[in-house]
Amino acid sequence: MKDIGWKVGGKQGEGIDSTGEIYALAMHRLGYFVFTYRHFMSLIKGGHTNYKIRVADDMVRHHGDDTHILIAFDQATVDHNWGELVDGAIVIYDQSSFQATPPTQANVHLFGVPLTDIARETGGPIMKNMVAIGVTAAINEISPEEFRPIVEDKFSRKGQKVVDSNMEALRRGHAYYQEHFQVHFPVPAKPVLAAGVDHLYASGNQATAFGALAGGCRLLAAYPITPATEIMYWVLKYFPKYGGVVLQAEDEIAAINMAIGANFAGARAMTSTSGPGFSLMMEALGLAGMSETPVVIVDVQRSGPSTGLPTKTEQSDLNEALYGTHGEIQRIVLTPRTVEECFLFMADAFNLAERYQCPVIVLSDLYLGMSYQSIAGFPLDRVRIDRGKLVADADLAGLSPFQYQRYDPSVPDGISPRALPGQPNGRYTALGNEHNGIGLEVEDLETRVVQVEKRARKLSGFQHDSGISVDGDAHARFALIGFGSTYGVLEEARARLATEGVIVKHIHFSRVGPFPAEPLHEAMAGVDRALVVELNSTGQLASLIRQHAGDHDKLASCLKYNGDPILCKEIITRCHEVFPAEVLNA
Amino acid sequence: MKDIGWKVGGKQGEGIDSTGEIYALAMHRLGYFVFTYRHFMSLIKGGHTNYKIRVADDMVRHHGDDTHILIAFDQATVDHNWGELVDGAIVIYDQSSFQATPPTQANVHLFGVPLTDIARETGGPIMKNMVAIGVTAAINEISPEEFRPIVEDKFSRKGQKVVDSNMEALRRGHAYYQEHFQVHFPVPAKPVLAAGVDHLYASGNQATAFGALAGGCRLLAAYPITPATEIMYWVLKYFPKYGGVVLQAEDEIAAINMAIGANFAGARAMTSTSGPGFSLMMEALGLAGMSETPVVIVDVQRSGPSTGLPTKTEQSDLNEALYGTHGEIQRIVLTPRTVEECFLFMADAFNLAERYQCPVIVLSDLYLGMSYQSIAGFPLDRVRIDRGKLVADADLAGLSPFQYQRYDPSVPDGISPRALPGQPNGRYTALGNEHNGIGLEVEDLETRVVQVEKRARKLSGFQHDSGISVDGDAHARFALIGFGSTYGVLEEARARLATEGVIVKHIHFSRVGPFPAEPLHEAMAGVDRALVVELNSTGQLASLIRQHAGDHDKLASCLKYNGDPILCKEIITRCHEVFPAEVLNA
Amino acid sequence: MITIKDFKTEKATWCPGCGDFGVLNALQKAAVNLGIHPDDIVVVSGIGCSGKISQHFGGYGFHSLHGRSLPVAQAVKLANKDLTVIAAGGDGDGFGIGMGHFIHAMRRNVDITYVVMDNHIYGLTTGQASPTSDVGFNTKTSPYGTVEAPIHPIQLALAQECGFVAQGFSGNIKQLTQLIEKAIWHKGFSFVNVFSPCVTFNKVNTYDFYKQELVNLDEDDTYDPHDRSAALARVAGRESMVVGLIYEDTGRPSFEDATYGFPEEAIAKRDWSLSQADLAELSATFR
Amino acid sequence: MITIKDFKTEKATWCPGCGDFGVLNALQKAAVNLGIHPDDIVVVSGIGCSGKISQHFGGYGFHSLHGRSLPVAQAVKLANKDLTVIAAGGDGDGFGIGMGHFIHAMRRNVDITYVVMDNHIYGLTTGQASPTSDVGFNTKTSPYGTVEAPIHPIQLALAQECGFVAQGFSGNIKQLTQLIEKAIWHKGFSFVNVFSPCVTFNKVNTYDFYKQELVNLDEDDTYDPHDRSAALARVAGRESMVVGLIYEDTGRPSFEDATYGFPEEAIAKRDWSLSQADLAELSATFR
Ligand SMILES: Cc1ncc(C[n+]2csc(CCOP(=O)(O)OP(=O)(O)O)c2C)c(N)n1
Ligand SMILES: Cc1ncc(C[n+]2csc(CCOP(=O)(O)OP(=O)(O)O)c2C)c(N)n1
Ligand code: SF4
Ligand code: SF4
Ligand SMILES: [Mg+2]
Ligand SMILES: [Mg+2]
Repeated sequence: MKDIGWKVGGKQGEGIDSTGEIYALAMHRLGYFVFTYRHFMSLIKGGHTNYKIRVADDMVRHHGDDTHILIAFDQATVDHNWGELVDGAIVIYDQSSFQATPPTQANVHLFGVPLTDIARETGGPIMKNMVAIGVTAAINEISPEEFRPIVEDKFSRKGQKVVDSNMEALRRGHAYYQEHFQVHFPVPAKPVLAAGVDHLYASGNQATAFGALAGGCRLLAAYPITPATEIMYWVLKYFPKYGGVVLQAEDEIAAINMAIGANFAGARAMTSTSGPGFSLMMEALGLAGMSETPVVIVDVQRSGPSTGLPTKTEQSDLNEALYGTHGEIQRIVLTPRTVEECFLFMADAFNLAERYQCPVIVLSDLYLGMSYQSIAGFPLDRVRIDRGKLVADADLAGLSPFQYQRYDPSVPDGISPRALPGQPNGRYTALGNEHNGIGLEVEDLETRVVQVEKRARKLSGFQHDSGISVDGDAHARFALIGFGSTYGVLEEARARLATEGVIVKHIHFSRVGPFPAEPLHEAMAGVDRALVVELNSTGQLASLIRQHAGDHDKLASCLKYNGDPILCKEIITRCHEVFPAEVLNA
Repeated sequence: MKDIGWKVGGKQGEGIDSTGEIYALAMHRLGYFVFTYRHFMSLIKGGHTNYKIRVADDMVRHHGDDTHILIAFDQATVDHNWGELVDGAIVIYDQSSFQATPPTQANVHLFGVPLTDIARETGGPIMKNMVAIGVTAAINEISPEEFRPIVEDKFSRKGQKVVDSNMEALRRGHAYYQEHFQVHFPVPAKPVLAAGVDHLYASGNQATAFGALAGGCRLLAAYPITPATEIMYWVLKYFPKYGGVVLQAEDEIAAINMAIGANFAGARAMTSTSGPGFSLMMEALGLAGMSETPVVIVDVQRSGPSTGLPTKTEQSDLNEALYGTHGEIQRIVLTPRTVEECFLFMADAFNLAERYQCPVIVLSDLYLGMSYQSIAGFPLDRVRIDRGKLVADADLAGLSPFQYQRYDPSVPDGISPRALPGQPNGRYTALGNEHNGIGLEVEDLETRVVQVEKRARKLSGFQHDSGISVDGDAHARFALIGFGSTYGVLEEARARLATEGVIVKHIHFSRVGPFPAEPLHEAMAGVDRALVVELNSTGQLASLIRQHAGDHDKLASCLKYNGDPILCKEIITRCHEVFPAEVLNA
Repeated sequence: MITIKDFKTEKATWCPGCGDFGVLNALQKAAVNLGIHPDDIVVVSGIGCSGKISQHFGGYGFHSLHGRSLPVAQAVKLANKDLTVIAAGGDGDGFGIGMGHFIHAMRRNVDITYVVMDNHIYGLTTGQASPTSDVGFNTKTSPYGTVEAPIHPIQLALAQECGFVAQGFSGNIKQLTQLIEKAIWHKGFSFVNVFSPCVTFNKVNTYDFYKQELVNLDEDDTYDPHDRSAALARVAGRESMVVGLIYEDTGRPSFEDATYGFPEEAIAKRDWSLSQADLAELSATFR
Repeated sequence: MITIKDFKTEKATWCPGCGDFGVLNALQKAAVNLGIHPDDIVVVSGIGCSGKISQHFGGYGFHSLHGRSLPVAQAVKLANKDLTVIAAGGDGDGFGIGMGHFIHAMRRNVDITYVVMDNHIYGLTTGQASPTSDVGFNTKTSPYGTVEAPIHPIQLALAQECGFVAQGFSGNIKQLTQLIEKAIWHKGFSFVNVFSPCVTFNKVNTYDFYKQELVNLDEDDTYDPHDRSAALARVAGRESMVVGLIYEDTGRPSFEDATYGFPEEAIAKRDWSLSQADLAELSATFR
């Protein structure tokens, strides 16, 4: 795999995002595999923002540790990103507005280009972004014309003139660089895609939304919140065509109760949110559990606690996902590892919710949710709709009213078939109170026990995929462990360690509830020491493993909690710290 | 210790509660130690209710397994309570309204007394309760006159006539029994109280409220919910005199945010609730954590999940108390074991909240909260007020505005002194966003890390009592473990096992967060096998111990989750099941 | 033919004389009169004595959370537009903890009916002040008398341009039945506030009290329930102590009618699976 | 003497031209005019662009949670009655997620001032429909135009008998300053809704739009801001497109004044410890 890291940075509101988008999409359309990461802040204008694009000749699942080309619209961009520049990196700064100074001595080419001045000549200062892309094209040794399709896509509805002036800005940037500088970072050779590979460009949030639609979801009730709102946008775009409804709720409490109501009525419905909203949903989560109503909740995690860092990533809602709400309910907590799994798990989340008649929480995060990347297609053919146990009209036909036992405790697997409102003879009351078989609240001791145990049985027979993946040498004495969005970077770390001669296995959770105890036990066989990598400050996954599996002494933690996604080299460094030399050199 | 178990039962709205109250209070005033447990339902009229009173000649912390005297106003009462009657028990049933039938054969005296008919003769059918107490007096071999002070207390504001007719009903019941029946259960000999012992009658909820007042709390914001509302009632009664304010909030979200606001402003403030309300507080819990605002939250647990069994007890909010809210905050979770500890821990909760500038959750439950009992006084002299680090006016005097670092990350213990609004030169903004020292939201990586670590340091130096108590033989190879309200019954079980020759130690958590790992480790030294007793269905405490301490193989669980408090014999039975015979006979 | 018998379940657990019996009765009668089959109607309630109505009504029910009947009910309707959906609950439930949802449900205008059993007290929790308790009312949580002004549900509904606003009384089941019928019939969100005495914990707002106080707008020929300003003035003047149809606006489109792409067929009745062709088409939008 | 300089903090992070600058400015000026020392005033805000006002104002601040400024603010005031307490936030914050608290704060009537920066949009989350967005408004979450009716904050406040109701405009800082002064001066809960344009995400409700649309009640001698019915009628007619003092009722006692035993001295300034004698007396009530 060959790759190159490109980044553009400046103030929010300066057009950094669209510059990044255009470059990324252009590279993707050229056939490369890209991975993007947007660094932004919780204010609308001002504040440092940057957009990192990794361009590779094979699939990458991480934005990469390094930057080869940095476009800087201000000195802050130079300062903030200096540390990640590779030896010999090129920094292009907007000479029209400032004179860049290197923060430390380094082998970096600091090239001033009058981006804004050139832009002014072609249509206005905002065009400086296109000039910068032109400069990039020159550095990458690609023709400006390669960008034309994207530019047309983006601007043709504003008229040919706008397209032309954008192309002109791009060409001028290209020309200026060609004229003044000799250093280049050519893009890798174009990859040849295998037949049948669908080379797509998607974010985790989009994949989540698409997966929901594919999985039969036709009602989304949500309240806007970064970084989850994009799920709403995608759904808003496509639901009308497929007969779905989007509710912008007055708050997250309404949102989850709406999703529960719609599921009760027989639709597949969901809500999507992030930490603060998720915390508000705790009471209703219990209602879904107690009333045995399916519901799917997506939590696109961000840095907490409280309002925290709304535009930064973290994996710190694991505990709440597993333990939030008073009392005890059955729940399923999925932690998709990739964009493709966002799609697939969402489609399946509705099956699990209906099959086990309980809430399914899908824990994504800002990094996975908002990073766009090239993938080799969605697993469309793996989408199935399985509605679980719905009582057949025929089974109700013979019954007199209120004979139907919605909460029949005698079913061996604990899963009693659901009737849907409108179904003849299926009348019952769903409720959050303890209840008897027909849905009347009761407070007698025996019924209580029988119903608690009925509900508990539902997940004791849980069947899905194994919940963890194991990559690398099955006999390795040393393991990297993670969950969710860190899959890509852990795989890179494993590969890089292998080049150092360090053999590790990589155990990754794609589900934390029900906890995949047995598969973990097998995976941990022969492992002397494991590094649990997670983006939080207390090591929630490590605690969970300790609780379920013991292994207290084998586990060490690699934690990151500054809001930035973890880098490959940070993991490697931590490995060198915590693993005994003899293991590393085994 | 000698004791006797008395119970009255019937339909809700029939006056069962006041009958129980009168009998309990009378026995208490006579100098006995009583423990009461009210079994009731979540509807206003109808439904079976009963009131159990245990009368003993020494302190008891449990309502007892057995019933010696049962007053039954309906057959349901006979059926429901038959199983707990001792050999030779007396059942008095209201012959005026039904003919009792024994559910099974047993050595029980089933005596019909025309309670309602006698009542009608003295003032009306509602008086049947007083007749029943008179009957009880006869069985107990106490003079009806012993009840006069209570009857006067209760009815004198309604006039002498009402007092007289109640006393008359009581006397008639007494006489009727004397005349017709010979069997007796005399109360034990009156205990002689040691000098200085204050023989008081209180519930956990009352003690909680009193403790809050003693601890300086002067603002309670709460929303009514069973079984926590009594805290509000007590506070409403006494706050006006001591300058406090009670807010009946529009919901629990408002309630906790109010408590946070008042604490920020420099008052000591709290909220009280039960499960459903507690779940609604999860977002604001994170705000208190992130903004480092002290706040005290009382969760009087009831049977969950969701609305669950609102009038039944459970210990199932442990997980939410420890792990609720997204992201990661510092919190303290106290689990008082007794009425006295409800008082003391509440008083101290405000100290801890201010000292560590974080939320303190006090986990009580319906059983501890609503059961009235005799105690030997509150530890009044142990009440201290320690406001933690408040910045002195003098320290602010030299500063210019916005120089004061509310969130100064450089303090070694992580606890930076608070300024209170109105204090000259102390201006800052408290907030749930990540922030810098002066309380401005920031998103830069270094500040984030520094602040996360600042907050984490606060509890790493946590100091309070040990968090667990250890009773019994220090060298026992076998342990009973519990938390909170089960302390009394576990002590009884330990004592009873001792009479069987089984030596156990009883380890009891009075705090679960910060987890008392070190004391537990010491307590577990030499223990081969431990039974973790808790009132929930998943063994939350056991999981917590596994997570922190390992000991996976040593632990077995004794779980109860039908809504009733656990009985001593249930624990003993489970001990016999799970402990290897050689341990039991060691 | 559907008769009231088709709705009968086991006896309701309310205290004898509770106003909620009247509401239950009127609701069942309204359904019968409108010819609604009990299998096709859903009552979604919150928590409170009033909340038990979903179990007692005899149709499908959802006894949800305290204050959350409206979000649940709106979604039930949107998921299956062929159902008749009633949200119901108490004054604490709807105007205390549920106030935000109430106001927003009026904005949203989903075609459901909301019936509040307003007894000016928290019944199930045995007698605390409710948001509609009058100033000075003594309860367990207001031993010195409430100091907060009561919520004015009718005025709020008018202020927020709710399309159907009515008020009834448990003591007049005939009128209440008619009001509920009209409310169900109304397209869009309809609101019926009912004075439903709590005989156990509220000794002030009794049947007798209401019989004396209430003015019946339905009997007033001069009253025009289509003039919002007039309604506001009339109601504000009488401190909302009126019963009858207070306001109806038949012109406002429901959420369902106004929403672009709202499915013709009830969502719950559709087959949701997408063909591989559809999936491929969607997938192609990611190129 | 206190001057505006005493309130100055680092530059606010709003977009250039944002209406919230005007609100901040007016709030600071009002405080200066009333002679309030910055150490004695607390601004409690929710989350949103508007919510940043607590950091920018220059007094004590609490930047709380989305929708929760009012519960926090009321308690700050009750805990220390010597402070001037302002709650502030956006239209989403106050009329969306915070609606329940808004209505209940009006009932409770604690002596604080609530300023809403109403830009008809969710600003901080980059442009979704807000509860006050007009029908048909296109946003990221309403690509086909909003279908929900907008919240009518002024009408709701009048319906709920809020004791002080005013509306201002960021484009008229002078009037806004006066309104805020009066609101702070008012004893009890006071509400000032401010049209505060979001120049980045709302291209409809702009400065120009408001300059054209708004009618200034303060300049209308025939308008009597003490007649609630008249206010309701006037406001309903103009769809609340008015600015000025809309209604004031000086007769209603504040929560603090109405509450039995409300402490004379600010709670936060008292010594809370009880003597052993007091404790013993309380303890004796348990005998
Ligand atoms: C979140 C939550 N808070 C509090 C409660 C306790 N609770 C149950 S019913 C109720 C109030 C009942 O009053 P209302 O809604 O007026 O109904 P009513 O019983 O008078 O019909 C309360 C506070 C609860 N179940 N859930
Ligand atoms: C519980 C919760 N839900 C959602 C959010 C995300 N959020 C932050 S600000 C905001 C809305 C902002 O709109 P508004 O209140 O009108 O303020 P403005 O930015 O327009 O001033 C939202 C939805 C949040 N912070 N917390
Ligand atoms: S307590 Fe009141 S509201 Fe509840 S059932 Fe009894 S009468 Fe009805
Ligand atoms: S986005 Fe709008 S509301 Fe937010 S700061 Fe910019 S102009 Fe103001
Ligand atoms: Mg009520
Ligand atoms: Mg706004």
